[in-house]
Amino acid sequence: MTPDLIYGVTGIAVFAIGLVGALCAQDRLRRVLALKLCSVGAGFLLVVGAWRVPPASPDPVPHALVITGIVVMVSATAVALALIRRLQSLEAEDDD
Amino acid sequence: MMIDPLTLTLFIPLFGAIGAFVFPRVASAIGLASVLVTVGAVAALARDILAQSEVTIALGGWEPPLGISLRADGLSVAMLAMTGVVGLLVSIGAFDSLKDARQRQYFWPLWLLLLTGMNGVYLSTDIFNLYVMIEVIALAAVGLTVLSGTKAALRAGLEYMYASILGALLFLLGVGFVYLQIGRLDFAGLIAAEPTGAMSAALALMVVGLLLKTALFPLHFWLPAAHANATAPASALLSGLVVKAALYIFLRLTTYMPLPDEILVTLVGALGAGAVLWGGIQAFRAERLKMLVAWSTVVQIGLIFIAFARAGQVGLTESWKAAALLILAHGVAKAAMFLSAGRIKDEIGHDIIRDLDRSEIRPTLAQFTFALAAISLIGLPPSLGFIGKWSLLEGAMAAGYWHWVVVTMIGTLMSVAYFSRVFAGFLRFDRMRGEIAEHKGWALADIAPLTLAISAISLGLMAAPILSFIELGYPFGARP
Amino acid sequence: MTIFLGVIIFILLASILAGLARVLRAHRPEDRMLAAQLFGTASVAILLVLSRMMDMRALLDVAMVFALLAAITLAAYVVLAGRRLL
Amino acid sequence: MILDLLAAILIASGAFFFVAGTVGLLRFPDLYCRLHALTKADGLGLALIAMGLSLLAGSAAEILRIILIWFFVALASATCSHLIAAHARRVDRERTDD
Amino acid sequence: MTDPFLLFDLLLAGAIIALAASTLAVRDLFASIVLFIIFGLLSALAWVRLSAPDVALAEAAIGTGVTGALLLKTLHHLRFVTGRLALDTATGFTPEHPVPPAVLWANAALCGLITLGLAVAFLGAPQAGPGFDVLVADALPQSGVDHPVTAVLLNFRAYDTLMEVVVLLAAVIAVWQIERGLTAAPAPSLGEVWQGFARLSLPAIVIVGTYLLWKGAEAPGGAFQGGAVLAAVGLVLLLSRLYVPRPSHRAAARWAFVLGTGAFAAVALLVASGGRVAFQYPIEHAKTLILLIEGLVTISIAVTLAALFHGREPVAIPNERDRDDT
Repeated sequence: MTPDLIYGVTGIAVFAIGLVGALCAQDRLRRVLALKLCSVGAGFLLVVGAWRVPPASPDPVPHALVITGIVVMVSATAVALALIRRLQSLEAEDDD
Repeated sequence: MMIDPLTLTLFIPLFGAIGAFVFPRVASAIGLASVLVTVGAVAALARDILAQSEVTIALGGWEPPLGISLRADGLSVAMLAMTGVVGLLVSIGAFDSLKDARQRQYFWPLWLLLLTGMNGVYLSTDIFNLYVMIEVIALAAVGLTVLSGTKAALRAGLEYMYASILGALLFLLGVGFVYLQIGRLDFAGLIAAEPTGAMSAALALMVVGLLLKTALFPLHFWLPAAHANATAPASALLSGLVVKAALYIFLRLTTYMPLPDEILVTLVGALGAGAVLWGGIQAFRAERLKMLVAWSTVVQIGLIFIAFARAGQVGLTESWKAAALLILAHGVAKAAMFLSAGRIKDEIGHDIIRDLDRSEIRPTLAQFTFALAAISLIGLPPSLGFIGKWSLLEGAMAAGYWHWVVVTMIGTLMSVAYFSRVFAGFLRFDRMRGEIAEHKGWALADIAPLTLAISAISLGLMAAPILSFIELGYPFGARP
Repeated sequence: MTIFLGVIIFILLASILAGLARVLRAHRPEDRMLAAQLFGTASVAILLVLSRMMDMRALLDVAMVFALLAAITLAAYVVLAGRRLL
Repeated sequence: MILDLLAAILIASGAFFFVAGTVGLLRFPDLYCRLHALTKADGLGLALIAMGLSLLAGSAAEILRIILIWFFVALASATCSHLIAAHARRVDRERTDD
Repeated sequence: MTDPFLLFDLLLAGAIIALAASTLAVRDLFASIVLFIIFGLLSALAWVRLSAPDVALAEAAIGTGVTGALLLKTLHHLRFVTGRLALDTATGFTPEHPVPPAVLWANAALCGLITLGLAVAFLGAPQAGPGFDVLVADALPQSGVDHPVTAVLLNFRAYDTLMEVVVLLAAVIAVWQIERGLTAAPAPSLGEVWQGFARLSLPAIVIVGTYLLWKGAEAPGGAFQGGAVLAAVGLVLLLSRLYVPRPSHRAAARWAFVLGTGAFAAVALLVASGGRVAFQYPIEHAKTLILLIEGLVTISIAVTLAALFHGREPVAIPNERDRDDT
C-alpha cells in the first residue's frame, strides 16, 4: 500500500464521480462542479505517475502538466460560469 | 535572418489576436491582415514541403520526448491551407457582414485565437500539447458561438462548453494513462508503444473524448443548436473548420495507435452510419435553413467516420486519403453553405425553409452559392466531395464491404432529398403575387461564399495533385 | 518521532472530518462557513507537521497560501451573502 | 532528547486542543458558542503545534516562517470569526424584524 | 516497522472520495460549493503527500481559491442579482425535466464499469514506471533555472505554457464578450475589523505573491502560483469596493491581459530570429529571460484572474447598443 496506489485509485474514483455528475446533473452550476471534479481526478493520475519512492525526487514534467491543466480549467470554468450568469439574467428578464 | 514559416504560422495569428484585442477600433483591419499574412506563411511552408516533404522543428532546441517538436507534412499543410483559405474568405465575409460594433470588436480576437489553436493542432506532435490546443480552440469557439448574444445561442454555447470540456478532460485522462505506461508523450513514443491494458484505456479515453468533440452520433447532441444559432461567419468557422481539428487528431492518433480490435473499427463505422441516417432524418425535418445545414454537418461527419472504419485495417492508405479528402471538401463547402445561408437570412429576414418561397426578395446569388455548395456536399461530380465519396465507395467495393456502400448511397439520396426542400423554396415563384426583387443590394459578403463554393467544385478537378500532396511526408503510417 | 507525528496528523484530519460532518448537517448557512474556519486552522497545522515529517520546507509556503485563502474565501462569502435575502 | 520530548508534549497537547475544539463544535447548542469553541481551541492548538515544531526546526529562517504563518492564521481566524458572527447577527436581527 | 503515513493516507483518500460524491449529492448548492472548496484543499494535501508541492500550491491558489470565489459569486448572482430568489436555483434543483431514476442508475452503472476498467488498467500499468527524470536532470544545467518544474514550464515545454496563457487570454475575452451590459449587485460594508484586516493583509499577500514568484527559480513556486496569490489582492480590492473598475480603465486592462502572452511570444520569436528556433534561449541569458517572462506573465495572470472574477467589461452607460440584438 504505497501512496501512489491509494491516491491513484482515489483519482480514478473522483473522475468517475465527476463523470456521473457531468452526465446526470440537472443543475447548470453543479455540472460545472462535476467537470471540475473530473479535472482534479485526471490531475491525480498524472501526479501519481510522477511519484517515486522517497528519497528519490518525483518526475517534474507531469507536475508542470498538471499546473497547466489547473490554469486551463480555471479559464474554462470562468467562461462557463459567465455563460450561466448571462443566461440566468436573460431568462429572468423574460419571466418578468 | 528569416524566421521559418512553420513558426510564423503559429505566431502571426497570435500576435494578430493580441493586436485586435488591444486596438478594438482597428480590429477588423488587423484581423484581416493577420489572416492574410498567415496564409502567406502557409504558402511558404507548402513550398518547403514540396521541396523536402516534411519539416520538423524541436522548439527550444529540446528534442522530444523532453521538448515539444512541431512537424509539418503533406496532410498537415493541406489542413493548414484549407483552414487558412477558408478562414480568409470567411474573414472577408465577416469584414462586411458584421454590422454590430461590439460583435466586430470581439469577433476578430476570438477568431484569431481560434486560428492559432487550429494551426497548433495541425503542427503538434505531442499529446499533452494537443490537449492545451483543443482547449484554446474550445474557449475561442464558445466565445464565437455566443457572439450574437441571443438566449438560444447562449444555451447552445453552454451545452457546447460542457461537451468540449468533458471531451478535453477525457482526453487528458487518456494522456495520464499514456504517461503511466510509457513515460513520454510524443507521437514517436506512441508509435513504439506495446499495446497493453493502460494503453488501451488511454486510447479508449482519448477516442471517446475526440468523438464528443467532433460530435459523432450519438454524441452529436450539442452540435446542431450551437452551429445553427451562431452568427453566419461564426457558424461557417465552427462547422467548416473547428470540427475538423478534432477529426484530424483522431486520424493521427488512430494511425499511430491502431484500434486494437476489428469490432471496434466496425463500431466506429456503425456510429458513422447512425450519424448519416439520423442526421439525414433530422435535416429533412428541420424547419430552419441553418438548422438543416447544421444537421448536414452531423451527416458529413458520419460519412468521414465510415471512411475511417474502412481504413481501420493496416495498410489501407486509400481509405485514409478518402477521409482526408472528405474532410477538406466538407470544410470548404460547409463554410460556403453557412455563409450563403447567412446571406439569405440577412436578405429575406428569416430562414424558415417553408416560407422561403413566400419571400419577395430572392437573393439569387446567395441561392446559387448555396446550390453549388450543396452539389459538393451531396457528392455530385466534379466536386471535391464527389472524389472523396467515390474513393470511399471504390475502396469499400473493392474490399467487399457492401454494407458501407449501401449506407453511403442511402445517405447520398437523403441529402438530395433534404437539399431539394431548400431548392424548391428557391425556385418556386407561384406562391407570390407581388413583384419579386432580386436582392437588397450587392455585398462583399456575397463574393466570399461564392469563391468558396466554386473552389469546392473546381478542386475536384485538381484531386490528383491534392492527393499526391497529402501523401508527402508519409502521414498515413510508418515510412517505407 | 515520525510515528508519533503520523498519529498526530491522523488525529488532526479526523477532527476536521468530524467537525465537517457536523457542520454540514446544520441548517444555517453561517454554520457551513465554520467549516472554512475549522479547515483553515487545522490544515495549516497538518501542513506544518507534514513539512517536518517529509522534510520539505516548501510546504511552509503551501501552508501560508492555505491560511490566506481561508480568509479570502470567507470574505467573499460574507460580501456575497451580505445582501438581504429577497 | 529533552528538546524532542518537550516538542512532542507541545504537539500532543496542540492536537488535544484541536480535538477539544471539534468536540465543542459537535456538542454546543448554537452558532455563537460553536464559533467560540472552535476559534479559541483551534487557535491555541495551532500555537502549541507551531511552538513544538519550532523546537524541532533546523534553522532560524524556518522558525521565522512558522511564526509568520501562525501570526497570519491567527489574524485571519480572528477576522473570519468576527465576520461570521457579525453576519449571523445581521441575519438573526432581520429574521426577528420580519 | 509500519508506514507512519498509511493511516493518514487512507483517511485522506476516503475523505476525498466522500467529499467528491457529496459535492454532487447535496441538495443545497451553497453546501455543494463549500464541499467542493474543501475537496480541493484536501486534494492539495494529497498532492503534498505525493511530493508535489508546486501542484498543491497551484491547486490551492487557483483550482480552489479563485475557482471557489468564482463559484460563490455565480451562486450569489443566480440567487439575488437577477432580482428574485428563484427557489429552484437556490436549492440547486431544476424540476423541468427530472431525470428518471432508471437513467440515473444506468449512467451510474456505466460509469462504474468504466471506473472498474480504468482501475484495472491503472493497476496493470508499471508502478513508478518510466518518466522524464533522467532527461530533466541532464538538461537542467542548460535551462537557466535550478527548480525542475520551473525549467519544464518555462524552458523545456515553454510552448505549452505559452498556449496556457493564451487559454487564459481567450477566457477573459470570451467572458467580457458574454457578460456585456450585466449589472452587479451593491455590496455591503464589511466593518472596521475587516478594514483593519485588509490593511494588514493586502501588503502581506503582495509580499507572499512576489516571494512565490521570485522563489520559483530554485524552489516550488513560480509565475502561476504567484499570480494567483496576487489575484487574491485583486479579489479583496474588488470585494471590499476599494477598487471599482471604470470604463476608462479598459485600455489599461487590455494591455495588462495581453502583457504576459505578448512578451512571452515576442521573446520566443526574438530568439528565433537570431538563427535559433523559437523558445531557444541563449544559455547565458536564459535566467534573465525566464525571470523577465515570469514576472510579466505573473502580472497578466493576476490581472486576468481578478478580471475573470469581476466578469463583465466595464461599459460606460448601458444603452440600446449594448443590449442584445434579438
